Amino acid sequence: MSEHIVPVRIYVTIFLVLLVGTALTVWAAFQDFPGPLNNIVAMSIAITKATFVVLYFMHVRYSTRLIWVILAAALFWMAILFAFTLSDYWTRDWISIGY
Amino acid sequence: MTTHATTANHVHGHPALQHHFENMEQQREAGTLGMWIFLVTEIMFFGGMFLAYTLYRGLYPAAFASGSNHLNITLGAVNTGVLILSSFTMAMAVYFTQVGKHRPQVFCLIATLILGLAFLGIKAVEYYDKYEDHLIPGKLIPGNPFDPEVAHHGDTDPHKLHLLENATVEKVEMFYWIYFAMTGMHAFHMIIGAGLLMYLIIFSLRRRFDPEYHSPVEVIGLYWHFVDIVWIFLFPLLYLLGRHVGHG
Amino acid sequence: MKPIESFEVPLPPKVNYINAQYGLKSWLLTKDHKRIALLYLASITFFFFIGGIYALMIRLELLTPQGDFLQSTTYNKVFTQHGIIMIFFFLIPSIPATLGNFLIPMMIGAKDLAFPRINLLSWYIYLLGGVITIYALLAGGVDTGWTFYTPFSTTFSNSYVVATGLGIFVNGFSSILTGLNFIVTIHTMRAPGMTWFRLPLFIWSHYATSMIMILGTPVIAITILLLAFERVARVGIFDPALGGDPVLFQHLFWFYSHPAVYIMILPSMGVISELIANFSRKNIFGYSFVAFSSIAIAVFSFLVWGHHLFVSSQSVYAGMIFSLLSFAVAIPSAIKVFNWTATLYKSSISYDTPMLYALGFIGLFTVGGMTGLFLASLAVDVHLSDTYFIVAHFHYIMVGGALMGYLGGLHYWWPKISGRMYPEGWGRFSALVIFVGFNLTFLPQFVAGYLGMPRRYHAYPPEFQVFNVLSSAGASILGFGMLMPALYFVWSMRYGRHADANPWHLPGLEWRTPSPPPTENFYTTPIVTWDAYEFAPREEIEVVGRFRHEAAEPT
Amino acid sequence: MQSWIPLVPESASTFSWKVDALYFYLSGVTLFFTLLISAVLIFFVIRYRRRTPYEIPRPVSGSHKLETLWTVIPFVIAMTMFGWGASVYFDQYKPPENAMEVYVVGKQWMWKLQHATGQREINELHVPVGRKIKLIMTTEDVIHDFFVPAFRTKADVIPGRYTTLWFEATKTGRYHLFCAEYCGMNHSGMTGSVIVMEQREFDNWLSGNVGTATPATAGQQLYQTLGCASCHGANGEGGRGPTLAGIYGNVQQLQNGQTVRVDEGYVRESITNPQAKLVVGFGPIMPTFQGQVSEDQLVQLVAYIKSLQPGGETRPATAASPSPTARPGASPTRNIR
Repeated sequence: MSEHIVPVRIYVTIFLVLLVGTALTVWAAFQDFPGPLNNIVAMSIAITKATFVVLYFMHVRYSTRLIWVILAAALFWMAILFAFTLSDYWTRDWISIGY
Repeated sequence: MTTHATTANHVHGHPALQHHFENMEQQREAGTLGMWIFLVTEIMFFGGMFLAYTLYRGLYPAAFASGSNHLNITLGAVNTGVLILSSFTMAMAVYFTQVGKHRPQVFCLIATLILGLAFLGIKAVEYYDKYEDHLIPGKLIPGNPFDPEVAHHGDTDPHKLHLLENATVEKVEMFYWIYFAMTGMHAFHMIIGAGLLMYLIIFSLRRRFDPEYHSPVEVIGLYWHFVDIVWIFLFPLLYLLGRHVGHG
Repeated sequence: MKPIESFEVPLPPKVNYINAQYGLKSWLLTKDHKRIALLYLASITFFFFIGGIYALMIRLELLTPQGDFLQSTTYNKVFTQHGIIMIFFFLIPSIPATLGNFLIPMMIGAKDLAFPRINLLSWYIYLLGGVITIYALLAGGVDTGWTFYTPFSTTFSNSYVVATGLGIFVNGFSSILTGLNFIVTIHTMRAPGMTWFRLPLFIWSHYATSMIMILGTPVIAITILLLAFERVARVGIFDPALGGDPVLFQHLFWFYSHPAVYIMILPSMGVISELIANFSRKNIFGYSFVAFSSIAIAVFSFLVWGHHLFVSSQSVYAGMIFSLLSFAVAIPSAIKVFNWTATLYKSSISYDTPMLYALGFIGLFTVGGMTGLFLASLAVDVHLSDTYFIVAHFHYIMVGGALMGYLGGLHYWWPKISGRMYPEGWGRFSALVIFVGFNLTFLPQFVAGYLGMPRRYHAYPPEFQVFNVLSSAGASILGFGMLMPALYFVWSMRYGRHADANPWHLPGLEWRTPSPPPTENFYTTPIVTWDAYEFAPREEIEVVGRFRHEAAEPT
Repeated sequence: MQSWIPLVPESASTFSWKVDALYFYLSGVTLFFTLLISAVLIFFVIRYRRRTPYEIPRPVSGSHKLETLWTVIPFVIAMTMFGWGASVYFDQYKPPENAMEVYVVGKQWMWKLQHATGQREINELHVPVGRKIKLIMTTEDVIHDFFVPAFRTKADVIPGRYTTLWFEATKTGRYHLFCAEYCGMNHSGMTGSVIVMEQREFDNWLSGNVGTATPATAGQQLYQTLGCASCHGANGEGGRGPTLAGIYGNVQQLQNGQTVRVDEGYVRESITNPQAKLVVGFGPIMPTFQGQVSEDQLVQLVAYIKSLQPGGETRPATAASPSPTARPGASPTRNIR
């Protein structure tokens, strides 16, 4: 399997997308969206930007399945770390064992 | 994925081929895979800090917003732009190596290095501002403990800490500790990245990389992009969330 | 059927990896995975005996209920340092960095690990971490327990917490680099024909171990780093006085440290799979189940850390989830034990030393694993946590499991590593002594634990003395048993009988090259046409007999 | 009852037999499988020993049927263990209503305990048999752990917050109290006794030991000294903070839209970190008392606020010690001992 050479056009596009994303997220930060929407918008933009970097700058789009698996594993383990730790904090108040 | 040439004869003995690999393809594959696995460890490393951030932001939202609002959003945004641009030049450096264009390759590497250093410079300015405002948490800097001046209602002095409702100075200190831990660790990775770029530039000037052998450029590129991604998350988490509360 | 001797391979070579180069420099700058394995072997043995001395001091102190042999501060340092040295500097690198380092490339038919320089670097990093830790111990020691619970470690301890933490932090990178190297090697360096399901189970278990090293170690690294900053700079993520939560530290600590138990036991399980199959000359029963159970253990091991926090004011509901998942992790372990046992059915079992260790392992690991269920069970764990039951349980896993596997593997591959045979009679005798001594040491502790004797106690109520005396008696037998292999291995390097390439008459790739192997392991890249543990010879196996003289043709 | 070498500690609480039963079940399963595996191993090792140096046994392929069998059976057994363990655990950790409360403050390396009726004890806890006892615990320094093997229960004591532990003793006697979480130099000296007495003896003991004010009374004095009443007046005077009379046990609406149940932990947090959860309608004006009041004093303030009835009356101290026969506070000068 020989490597895929990503055309310059794509790199430039991604670069511009990232800049626009940055501007967008700064703008969105000053808007008062209802509820937790501010956080959701900011995180969605960050995840989108990161996805573009990973897929194109880091060539994952053109990589073997193994790289996808490795990346998925890393995210999965991050999710474990977060979900299980936070599950403790979320449910501590459900039954008053103190605190 | 791992079907290699079956013979031990190296048909094309590239000078950069190490003795224990069968061919350049296997060597390149190993290098890339190795870097990806290293990046997994990096994700988990930062993961611990992101977890602490998430937890305490959930517990002390007002204090975190107060601390966040004190950060310099302009410098933060400019730095984000600088880092994205450096990521772009890094990607282009890989591209030019792949197609064998030597001069643009060197140029892109140098540009990446300069942008990386610019990022660190701006970061240093920000750190210095925090130092002036006595916002370095704990006794991280001996003799200059965390002791910001709290602004009273109506006071707009940007050097004073503007506490939102429900925020305490103590919890703002927690925000700044997490801020310094995360950005500090990120900056540390940038410094390592800058060192790696210098190595690339030197070897690139000696024309060590060509379309057949450019694993180092590619692999260090991956690392550089990863550091960029970390910042893509740090910027909104540290600088932006809670901004709307302060401005209403 | 032909006798296995027919695939007897090459004569002892004149040039092998040991005598290829001479001089200290040729060892300290080597990139040969086999030499690095020996460097590791020497260093972990050193740390093992330091940890062992601490263990003997603990057992001496606990002979009597009063704290009369050591002062309490000294005792606290002794058990802390016993834990830190044994866990971070012996058990975690033990099998992977020595046997794994030596054998993974040979078993998959590669010339070396994918990154030989990183391999050497990882040894130097290990050494640096070790030196920093030893410095901390000599400078005054550390008394936080190996668990470093906050806020004791951040605020209240007066010992060398930061230096020790730094040592462990540095050492962690050695572990990460080893794991990284193994994963890349197993993915990219397999010889032609060596498909995933032809891999020896030793490789599978090391792959699973490496996964844990990669995913877990960074978390302990950042945790220790934050802890050190907290102590030095008085900032507080974990300090309740500064708004932090000490239980967060426990979460982050056990996110790594529970899977770390599997870093210790999984490679040992790999060794045992090799021993059971090879010394009974039978292919392992349910190969794919044993292989995937390793991966399952690696994954599940990350889902259960909360069972260390059942009494730590963790949410009752989180406790239940963690308990449920902890029971789940028992299943793959049970699968392994049953498959090993089934492998022996209608086999041809030899009584060589490695097999004695393997049989001992199965028994002890069964006890260790089953007593783990007591601790996964919420209500019983409430009573048992922080008692000697815990101490007994994890020693059954770590000594009865990990160490038994390590010693068994060391005996098994010793001819390949050194080119000499160890004395078989002494080997069997020491295996027996270790087995008896071990059980005498730790069985009484289960009882003492359920009776309520808390761990990390320097003095204890007199009714527990009978168990502690038994335990200390066992420990002295165990210590004596451990000395024997150390002595006869060294002895055999000079005086042992020369081993031929395949002293046990086995089909694995590592036995199809001379003992000790040449620097690049094989004279030509082998082409694998057989499954792991394929004893009954198919015609392909005979190809191997010729491979020293001529390159095998691609199929 | 005790054999030469005891296998279980004394049983002295309502949990003891439950935990022991589960323990025996687990031990039985463990013994069964260990003996089974050992017996099979020994049998195979003898029966299939190598008889000639070059013999090669016939290879076998695995069996999915067997694999399924020995996956499912352990799984089922494990789930019974889980279910049983979880249900007992839930009992152990769910604090009961109407329990007699004792405040526990751990510090390196001693246990300080105080009864709701004011008696203080160090490293000893006297409790009546057959009554639910709830410990409200915290520590001044590091993490400790309150462990009574005879009761088969323990819980960590965490700085900066309250944890609770409850039990009901079933047998009189003197039982070990251990600190089970390593806490530094004299960890093994942080031990004591729990003394379970008949109710009448306990009442005698109580009456013989009154010397200090009840935590609630002490808390009341502290409340005055610290000037809390200027904002949190007993009947709403002051008005800058919520009225505290009758607040304990209620659910309060918070400014951020959430609600909170006023328990010991919340009262404590509101003293040490007043801005954390503000009741709706009140500004963030209360200063923190972190560092100004000790853990002991915090306990007293909490006890006082718990004792406040709507209308500003202090609940009588007997309310916290609900036994009809108890006569706490009676004859404070008489010492029967």
